Amino acid sequence: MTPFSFEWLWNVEYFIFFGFLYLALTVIGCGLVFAAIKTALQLMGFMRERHF
Amino acid sequence: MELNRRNFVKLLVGGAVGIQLTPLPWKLTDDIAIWTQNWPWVPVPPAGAFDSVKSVCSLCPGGCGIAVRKVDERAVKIEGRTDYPVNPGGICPIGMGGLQLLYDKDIRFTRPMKRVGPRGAGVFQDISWEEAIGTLCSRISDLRSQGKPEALAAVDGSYMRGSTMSLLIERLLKAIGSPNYLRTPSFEDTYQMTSTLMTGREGPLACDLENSDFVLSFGCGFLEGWEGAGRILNAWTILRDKALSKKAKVVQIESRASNTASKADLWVPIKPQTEAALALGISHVLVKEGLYNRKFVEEQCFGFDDWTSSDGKEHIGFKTLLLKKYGPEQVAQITGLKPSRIVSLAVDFAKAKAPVALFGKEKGDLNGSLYECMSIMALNALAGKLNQPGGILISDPLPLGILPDFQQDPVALAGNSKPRLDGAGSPSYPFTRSLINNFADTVSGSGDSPVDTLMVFSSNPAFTLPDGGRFKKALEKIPFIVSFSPFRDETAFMADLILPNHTYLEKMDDVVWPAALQFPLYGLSRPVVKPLYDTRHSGDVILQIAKKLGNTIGDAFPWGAYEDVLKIRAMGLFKSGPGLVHYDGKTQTWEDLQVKTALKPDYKDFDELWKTLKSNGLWYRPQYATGAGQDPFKTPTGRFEFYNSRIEQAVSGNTRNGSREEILDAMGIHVRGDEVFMPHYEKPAIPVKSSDYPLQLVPYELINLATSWTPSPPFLMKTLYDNELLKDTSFAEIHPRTAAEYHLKDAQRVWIESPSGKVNVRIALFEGAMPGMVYLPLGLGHSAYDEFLRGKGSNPNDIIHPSKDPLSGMPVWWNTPVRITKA
Amino acid sequence: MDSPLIPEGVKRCSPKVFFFWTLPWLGLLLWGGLAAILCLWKGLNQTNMSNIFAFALWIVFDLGLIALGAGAFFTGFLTYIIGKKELKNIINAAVIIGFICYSGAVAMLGIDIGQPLRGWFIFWHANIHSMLVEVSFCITCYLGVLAVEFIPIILANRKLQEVKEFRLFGHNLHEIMAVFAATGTFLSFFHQGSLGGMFGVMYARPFAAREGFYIWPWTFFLFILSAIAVGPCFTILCTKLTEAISRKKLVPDNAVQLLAKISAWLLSAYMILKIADTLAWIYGIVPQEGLTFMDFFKQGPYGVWMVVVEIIICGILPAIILMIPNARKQTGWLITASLLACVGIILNRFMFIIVTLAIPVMPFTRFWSYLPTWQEWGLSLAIVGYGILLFSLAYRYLPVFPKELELNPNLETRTA
Amino acid sequence: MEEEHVHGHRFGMVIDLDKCTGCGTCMVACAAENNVSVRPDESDKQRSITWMQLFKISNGKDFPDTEVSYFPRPCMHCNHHPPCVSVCVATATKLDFHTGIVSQIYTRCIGCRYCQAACPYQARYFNWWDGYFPKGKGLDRYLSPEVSPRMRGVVEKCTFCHHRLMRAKNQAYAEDRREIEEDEYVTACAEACPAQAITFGDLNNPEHKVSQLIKHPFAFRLLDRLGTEPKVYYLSSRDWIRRLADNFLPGEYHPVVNKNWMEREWSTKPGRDTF
Repeated sequence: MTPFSFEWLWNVEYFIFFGFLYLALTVIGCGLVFAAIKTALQLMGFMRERHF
Repeated sequence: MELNRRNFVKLLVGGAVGIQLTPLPWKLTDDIAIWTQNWPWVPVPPAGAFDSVKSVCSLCPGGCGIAVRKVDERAVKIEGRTDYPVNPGGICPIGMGGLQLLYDKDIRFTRPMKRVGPRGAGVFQDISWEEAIGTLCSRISDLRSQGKPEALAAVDGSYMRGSTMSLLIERLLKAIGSPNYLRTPSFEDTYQMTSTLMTGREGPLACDLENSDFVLSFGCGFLEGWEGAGRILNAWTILRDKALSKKAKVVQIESRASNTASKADLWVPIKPQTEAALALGISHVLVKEGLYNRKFVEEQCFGFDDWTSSDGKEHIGFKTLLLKKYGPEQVAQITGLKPSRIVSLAVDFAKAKAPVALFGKEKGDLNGSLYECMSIMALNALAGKLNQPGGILISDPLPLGILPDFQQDPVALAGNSKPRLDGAGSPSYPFTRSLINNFADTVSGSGDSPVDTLMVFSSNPAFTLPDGGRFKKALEKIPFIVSFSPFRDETAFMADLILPNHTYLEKMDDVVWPAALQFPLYGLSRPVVKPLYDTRHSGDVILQIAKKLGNTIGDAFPWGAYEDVLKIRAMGLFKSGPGLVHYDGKTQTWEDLQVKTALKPDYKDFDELWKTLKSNGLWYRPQYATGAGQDPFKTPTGRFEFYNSRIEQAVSGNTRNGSREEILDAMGIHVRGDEVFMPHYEKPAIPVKSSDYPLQLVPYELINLATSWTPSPPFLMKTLYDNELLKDTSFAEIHPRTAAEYHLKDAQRVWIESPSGKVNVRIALFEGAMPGMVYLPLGLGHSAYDEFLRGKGSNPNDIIHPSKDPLSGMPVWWNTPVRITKA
Repeated sequence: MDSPLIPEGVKRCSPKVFFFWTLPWLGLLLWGGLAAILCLWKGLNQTNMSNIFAFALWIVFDLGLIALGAGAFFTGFLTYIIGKKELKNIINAAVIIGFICYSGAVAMLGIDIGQPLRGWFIFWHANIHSMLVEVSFCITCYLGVLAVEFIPIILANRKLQEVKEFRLFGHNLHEIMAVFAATGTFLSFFHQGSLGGMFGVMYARPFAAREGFYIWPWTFFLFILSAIAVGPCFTILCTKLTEAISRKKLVPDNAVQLLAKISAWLLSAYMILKIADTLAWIYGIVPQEGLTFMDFFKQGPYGVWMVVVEIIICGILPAIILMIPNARKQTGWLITASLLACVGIILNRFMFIIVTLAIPVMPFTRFWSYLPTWQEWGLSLAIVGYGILLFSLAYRYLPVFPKELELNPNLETRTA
Repeated sequence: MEEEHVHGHRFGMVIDLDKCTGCGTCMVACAAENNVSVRPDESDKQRSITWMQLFKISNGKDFPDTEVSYFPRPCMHCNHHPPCVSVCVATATKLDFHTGIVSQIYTRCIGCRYCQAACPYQARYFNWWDGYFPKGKGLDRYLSPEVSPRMRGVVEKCTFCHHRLMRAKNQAYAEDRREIEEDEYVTACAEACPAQAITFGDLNNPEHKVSQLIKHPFAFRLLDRLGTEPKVYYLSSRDWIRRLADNFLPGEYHPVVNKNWMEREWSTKPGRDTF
């Protein structure tokens, strides 16, 4: 899973597989962080919240 | 801020999130995984120094060389020896699993015990060796003081007659004054009678399979463990190699498609118990077509042609008998074969350079039929293949040292002069040395048991005897039973006193001439590990008993330890001429039968022989040194006897006890006239089939299941198929058509019922079973030992309804009428 | 008494009735819990799985659940990526169903492996050539995504809305839902496929083995297609069921009809490819390995009928029904068709798992039969109970169906 | 990775079915050598562990033409893309390219059993229970320290007695040799077989008996057509046995007819058919 587990190989298969995996994880992570930060900012009033 | 619900929740959530940011959860996950990799309840075998100890396996008469791999003091694996002339590297599954017999504590006795529970329950209480031996000795002294030492009896199951243990047991009885020394029947007994009667030589069965090019096997289970797998399976492989290049053939005569039958080059299915007829039928063809060995028959045989005895009485010869009664058609009638097949067999047999006709039922753990054995022996003689390459080798027993004679006191003399309880050696069974089945009948037949104390050595007759449970009944009547068995077996469970022997891996003992081996060999097992528990070598125990009894008995056993006795025996070998105590693993010990080359012993003096024998477990005189024993036959006529003068003497020598008719009936012989004294076919005593019992039970043996007195190592249960044993039920093999007749489906539960009892089994449909027969495997159905064997399957011996084999009087276990009823 | 939690203005049954309604499902959970504990404590000898049936009931359930749960990502995909606005009215239900299916599946897998405590080795010591690894990775990630998609729905609860932080956070998450939908679609695409791949790549099992494209056997694509074709059917079924039980209309027809229409097309496409694949297999791979199609059904209870049922009755038939507008407009037909489609896909998974393993490959080995133990049934049914429970709770306390109010005005006014 | 090919040694086995007597010594030897525990009920064949398993086969003919025989089945140690290796999720089983041995790491296995599903030879066994070693019974006293006993919940299988290879290598190194002799590394089953039906050696080494035996016209492999390239070969002169080793469409099976060879030495089936 990481270069630290010993069956890790520096070959193209690993790059593709884990490339996609970590990409997906990053996207999810960023999404959450974005939402969180935005919420925080709105709470602190730095950012206007649209009323709905 | 005050701790209200809201903050509390916040705290929890915050904490939960916070912990995720610490290494804690990750560390825990890892630790838990590591824990699963080192579960405390998964054993970790301790490491240590590796070592390999050479010894000899004594679990069967095969006498294979074994090398036990050890880690420090633990034995961890049994392997076959490549430097042992019996088995080049291989051993059988039972021997391979031997360590479980050593280490599985629940199947062993770990110390002397006395019975506290009811008989058969196996509830015992620890006692000291002193008390154990004391109890037995006082019992014996009492018998002697009451003047009935013959009320002491012993059952001995050691495989080789003439093994040192057997000698001591018999000697002890003799010194005490009881003739009632009994042995569990084995095929060796039948063969020795045959050999003694026809050739006058008492050596064990020795056959030169490896050099044979046509093996005509009358039901020998070569691949079922006949005479020990180690050597036989190797010989089999040699025969296979020859077979591929058309240099050898194996013909298996048997009613069921056993492994041997399937793997043989030809399977000849005949009705069970008609082997004698087939052998004689083949002989008929040899004689009729003049294919027999004229020279040998004329020069070295007696009673082939018609002859006139000194009293001027006309006698018919074997030839006439054959021609008159055993023509192919007649034999075809009996055996159910095509006449043409009988002829072709005869022709093949005659054409072969080194043919051999072999006897021995299944493994040879149980006796055979005397006249049948004689008929097959006669076939070998007709072909002139006795003491020829690939043939049966007539020999004398191993030249082991003889134990010095000893004084018997009056009590002993009186006791020994009493008749044996089993009638062996009596006019009715003149040639049989022991008839344990008669013994059982006598005991259970008479009001209160004529036997007061019974000692049981390395045998489990309550399980292994094919007698429909008769011996078990006898045991119930015998007041006091002493078991020397190392195992918690059925017979031991009936015993009142347990004096446990070491297991075969913990003691030094001898293997006298491995079964059917061509050349003389003396194996000596050694303690592979120090005895695990408070057990004692029965040999030593006998010496201690003798000492305790004292007087003439004590004097009869002047030795300090069992090993001293073995040494005396070995001395005999040393004196008998040159021999070897090493084997290089390369030279074929069985080659060059013809050329007798001088042998240079590989030891200087007796001490070296004895030292090496103890460490290397081996003394032998290879075939090329023995040559084919050329000395003449030792019968009264000095020839190979088709017409047997000894039987003749036995019958006529005893006319005073009634008319010849009565005598012959008493002997169980149905034919009359000269035929009595010649190999012939005897019709089954009890009808094979009747309206009540329309089917015929034929027990069979599996090489991967111990059928003798030792338990099967649990490993073997892995090798059984689930149509041999399923959960706790074993299977009866029957032909699909027979099953259809009785509307039985595969795996259906049924009762197999004989006049002696019934067993519950499942049906296994098998095309290779002879229609009308029911085949049950021996070796299952134990009520003793531990969870691996107890209550697993049924024991055919419980329902076998034995008749007496003509002349020998031994049990006929291969033919029991049965019926099947749905359960 | 729990009225403050219930969404504004909608009617829900009394707490008492709701309590009794949950009892049977709680019972199932209890049963499953017991089974799970036994399996974890004593080991898998509690099941009737064996060296022959290495995969059994649980795996069938897993694959079934994951296939049916595909409605979530696909509806999400249609809603947020393609922009089918009308589906906004059903997306919540789809997401919750998806979440139930996936969480259930993952939980079962956790019990199904012999060393649950080492389960994470799949990730840490991943063998990327194993389809099952791809599956595991994608399922776990996608379960995360589903959770994220579920959060705003939970936060939409009346009581939680009062908390400003939650309201805002939920709202913000909802705004970028497209991102998650996209990721989810990507992940689902791969694990649905890999599930098919798992069996296609077993080249030594003639019954499952399939040719393929690059590293992916055709089953890879067939499983995706079948999943997205049947997933929506399952979503429809669930909503229809809820409507039936709650005795009110919850989703506007146009949404349901759109889903039905789409899966009609997909199902037809799937059927064509499936048939092609089956033929290619029968006339390509099977004979190559010295077998005929019929050889597979020589022993045991399985037969060609299964293939027929799967393809014709549970494949082509529902496809046709859903294809005909007038047919799918009638609830009866719609439900029948959806039901058939769902049965079909489960039958398909069953054959790839159980039948594949039951058929001996070595000519001299025999056919073994398999029946699950109560432990196996317990755990499987527990997932059903868990699903119903969670969905009921969601329906009761969350605004799962945005249009519920306006679809049942009169009803609501009566119980304000 | 699968593209890589086995170089160096390629240990394999040849089992002569004419010689095999079905005695089961190989099974016992294997269990004893590799610390396989025996359960009180071993008749549950779907769950009992037998790395080396004897399959009993019959020619199906009616009495008196019936014939039975046996297929001893260790792990085939497939040489090309072993079905079990590529599917293993946790990289717990590997094909060693220096020995050709397919290994199994018990402490790595998570027990997902995908490998069992993928293996057509039923050569892989799952530990449905913990090993059967009741306290004080002594069954653990003969365990060999060379093979670690397995815990519940993992898959195990024949390893060609890999520890014996290690043993031989250590011996060789101790004696300052780089290579081991043919007879130095033999599996427990091959060593134990009383009929010498099993031959073991390096298929890459033309000197070794195995690499000569596999050229024999009677040599064949189990399910050869699947393309798993087993390193376990069988020899049989019996046609019906060879036919049972793989699946054949009508007319596909060709009995061994290598006339010249046979005229020189062999018959299609020895003995039995010549009567």
